[in-house]
Amino acid sequence: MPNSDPHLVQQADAVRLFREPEGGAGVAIRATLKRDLVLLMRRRSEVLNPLVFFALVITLFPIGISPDPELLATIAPGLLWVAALLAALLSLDSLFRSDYEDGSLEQLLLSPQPLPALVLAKVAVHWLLTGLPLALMAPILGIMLALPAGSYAVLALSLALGSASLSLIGAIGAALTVGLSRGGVLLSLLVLPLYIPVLIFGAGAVQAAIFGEGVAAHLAILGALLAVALILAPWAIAASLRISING
Amino acid sequence: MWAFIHKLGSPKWFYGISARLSPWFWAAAALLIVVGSVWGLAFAPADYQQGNSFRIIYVHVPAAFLAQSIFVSMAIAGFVFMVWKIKVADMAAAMMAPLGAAMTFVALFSGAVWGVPTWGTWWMWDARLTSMLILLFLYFGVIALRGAFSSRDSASRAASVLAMVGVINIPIIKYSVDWWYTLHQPATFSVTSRPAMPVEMWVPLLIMVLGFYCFFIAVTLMRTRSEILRRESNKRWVRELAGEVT
Amino acid sequence: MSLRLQARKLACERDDRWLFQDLDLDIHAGEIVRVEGPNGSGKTTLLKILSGQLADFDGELYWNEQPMRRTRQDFLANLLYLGHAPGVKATLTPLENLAWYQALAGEPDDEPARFAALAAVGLVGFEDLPAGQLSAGQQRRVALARLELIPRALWVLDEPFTAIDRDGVADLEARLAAHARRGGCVLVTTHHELADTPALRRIRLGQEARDAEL
Amino acid sequence: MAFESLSAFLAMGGHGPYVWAAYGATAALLLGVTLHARAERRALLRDLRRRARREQRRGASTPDSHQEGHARES
Repeated sequence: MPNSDPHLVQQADAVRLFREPEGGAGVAIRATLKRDLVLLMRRRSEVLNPLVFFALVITLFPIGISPDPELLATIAPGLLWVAALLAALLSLDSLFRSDYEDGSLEQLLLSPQPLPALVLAKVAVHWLLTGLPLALMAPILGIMLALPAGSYAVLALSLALGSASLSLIGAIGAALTVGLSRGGVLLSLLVLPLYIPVLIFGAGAVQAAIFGEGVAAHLAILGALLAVALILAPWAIAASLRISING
Repeated sequence: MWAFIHKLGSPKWFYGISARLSPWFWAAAALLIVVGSVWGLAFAPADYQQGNSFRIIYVHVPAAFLAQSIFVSMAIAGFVFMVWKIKVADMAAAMMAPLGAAMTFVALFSGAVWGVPTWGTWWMWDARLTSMLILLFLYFGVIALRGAFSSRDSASRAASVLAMVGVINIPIIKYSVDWWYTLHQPATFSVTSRPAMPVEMWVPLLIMVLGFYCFFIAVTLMRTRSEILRRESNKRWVRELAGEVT
Repeated sequence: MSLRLQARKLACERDDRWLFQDLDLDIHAGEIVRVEGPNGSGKTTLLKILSGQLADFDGELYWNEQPMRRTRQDFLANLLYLGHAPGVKATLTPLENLAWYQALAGEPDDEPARFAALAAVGLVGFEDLPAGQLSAGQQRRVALARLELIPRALWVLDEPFTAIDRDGVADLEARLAAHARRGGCVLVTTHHELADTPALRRIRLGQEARDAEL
Repeated sequence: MAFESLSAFLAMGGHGPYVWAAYGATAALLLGVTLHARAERRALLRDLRRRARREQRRGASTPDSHQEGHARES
């Protein structure tokens, strides 16, 4: 054994070198949340671009169809939901991309902490700075599309709930395509079909609110979709990241 | 002439001259805006058709003017930067974009608020408001493009090109939106298009417009000075300046 | 407590070409193992396999005499891996970068330790500048500060000398030797010639690959 | 003067909320822009000073830190 003169101090060091696997998952999750929040706040355009995209897409419809408020009112719930969904999708590509490029993703994967919990933290930040702002902005765009009164709160609430599912599902696609240099379009192809159930019940909730029907059922289903996504998606994202890094 | 342009282009010289100019513009802006607002709010007569909601014109129109002028100034600054490589022009252009977006927002917001008593709704796809909204998106595009580059030089050139493209596009957008609007809704009542105004109405408006322009110049000078400090922080004179301030 | 990383009959195939076959490794505490070989001989792949990142290979890995599959958690808690990319966020300051790594490693939050680690790699005065404003070599030093900050027994370093100046290279080499002396273990690929010490062992890759092609 | 009383002035003939909302938002934005420009300038000057200090510190401490690094290892 080439290990020579063990000094007293060095022995103390050596004891500190070897570690049992230990807790600290909470610390790691909190640090990841904080780091991603700081990162996104420093690159504010990444937060603002999806919002501007949302507003811009909404603007195109009256110009392309008609500025007639009555016509716009009938298509507004679907339009708002589709545009918000596309805006959320647009921001997904960057979710793991920069971490992959600068090597922090492999460090994340090699951490002794539970990977699903860490990626859940990343997705939570994504929702907080994309899905939630989209949901809060939607009522303003609703005004512009002459969305009937009484459905604004439901619109924001359904988007807030639904976009959380969208972030979770989309992150699976983002994780699968992170290793590909031109993953953007492929990501949409993978993810959009999976978004359809959320779209159906989200836009449905707003329609129900307009017609004065109960919205509880729609929102409950959105909540159920979110619960399922919360339980399953983190593991799927973690597994997808492992596959991408291996490639 | 050339010597003058290059002197103007030197950040150090600009830093000094703008320090002397900007207090005047701040004072003029404050004075004109206060006088204009008080006049417009309290002394100008109410409109025979719209009543007192018409007073919103004294913030809506100056903001709308400024929103368009700032985009044009930004494009001119971009052109100067591209042709004569004058860095101060680019710094000023970078600082104008957020202010322009803010002014566009003010114009949109005051237009929307004005819409409630006039049309009974917060928003109409009225030709003017629609072009204003598109202008807001153009501003966002310029700001986002500038932020997207990691190299400052490419960011400056890209933003300059986009501003110039945008300024060529603005009239085209305006006319096409006008055409689109008349196609769908034969000329109804538009918020600001109106017959000739009496003197007691347009004088305060003129004062407000001038005040807003002074404000624009004052803010741009001040922020350009900050931007000079940011970009030239390695230059000797900036370091000496920082030393003096301590 | 001992440290032992073993590989039996390791083989890896990429694009219909065997990078290496029948590779047996036995790495102990106190060793510096330099993986050598020409470009494309699979040095990085071997390090990725040995650090548990790649699953696409034949053979078996053992950590402290246990199959890796069962001791992965324990293995990761003792591993410090530095890849080709430094893993340093350009928009975060060196301090913030290290804070995340500290938390990720399950270490308690310790600001003075981060300052000390950055000082040890010669980054005094750069602690709160965005890392994007640092040079490539300085960014690499931020990554190397993790060696100082996070006590781990097994270091797996892929080209750690890249972009580092001469003083930094000497520092790092001394740091590797010190780590081996303390009972740690270093697995490294580098084009930089390491000084011969009793602790240094070399593994040569690429011979098989070339023979197979001929 | 277009109004008889202060209350009439505030009411704006029933359009008070709209007029005051428009003016209020405009005033808030102008003020916000001004304050932001001022805060930005102050922050920059502060940074410049801090940087000057840091450079002094770096100039003084670089050789020390190297020695410190070696001491830690040996």
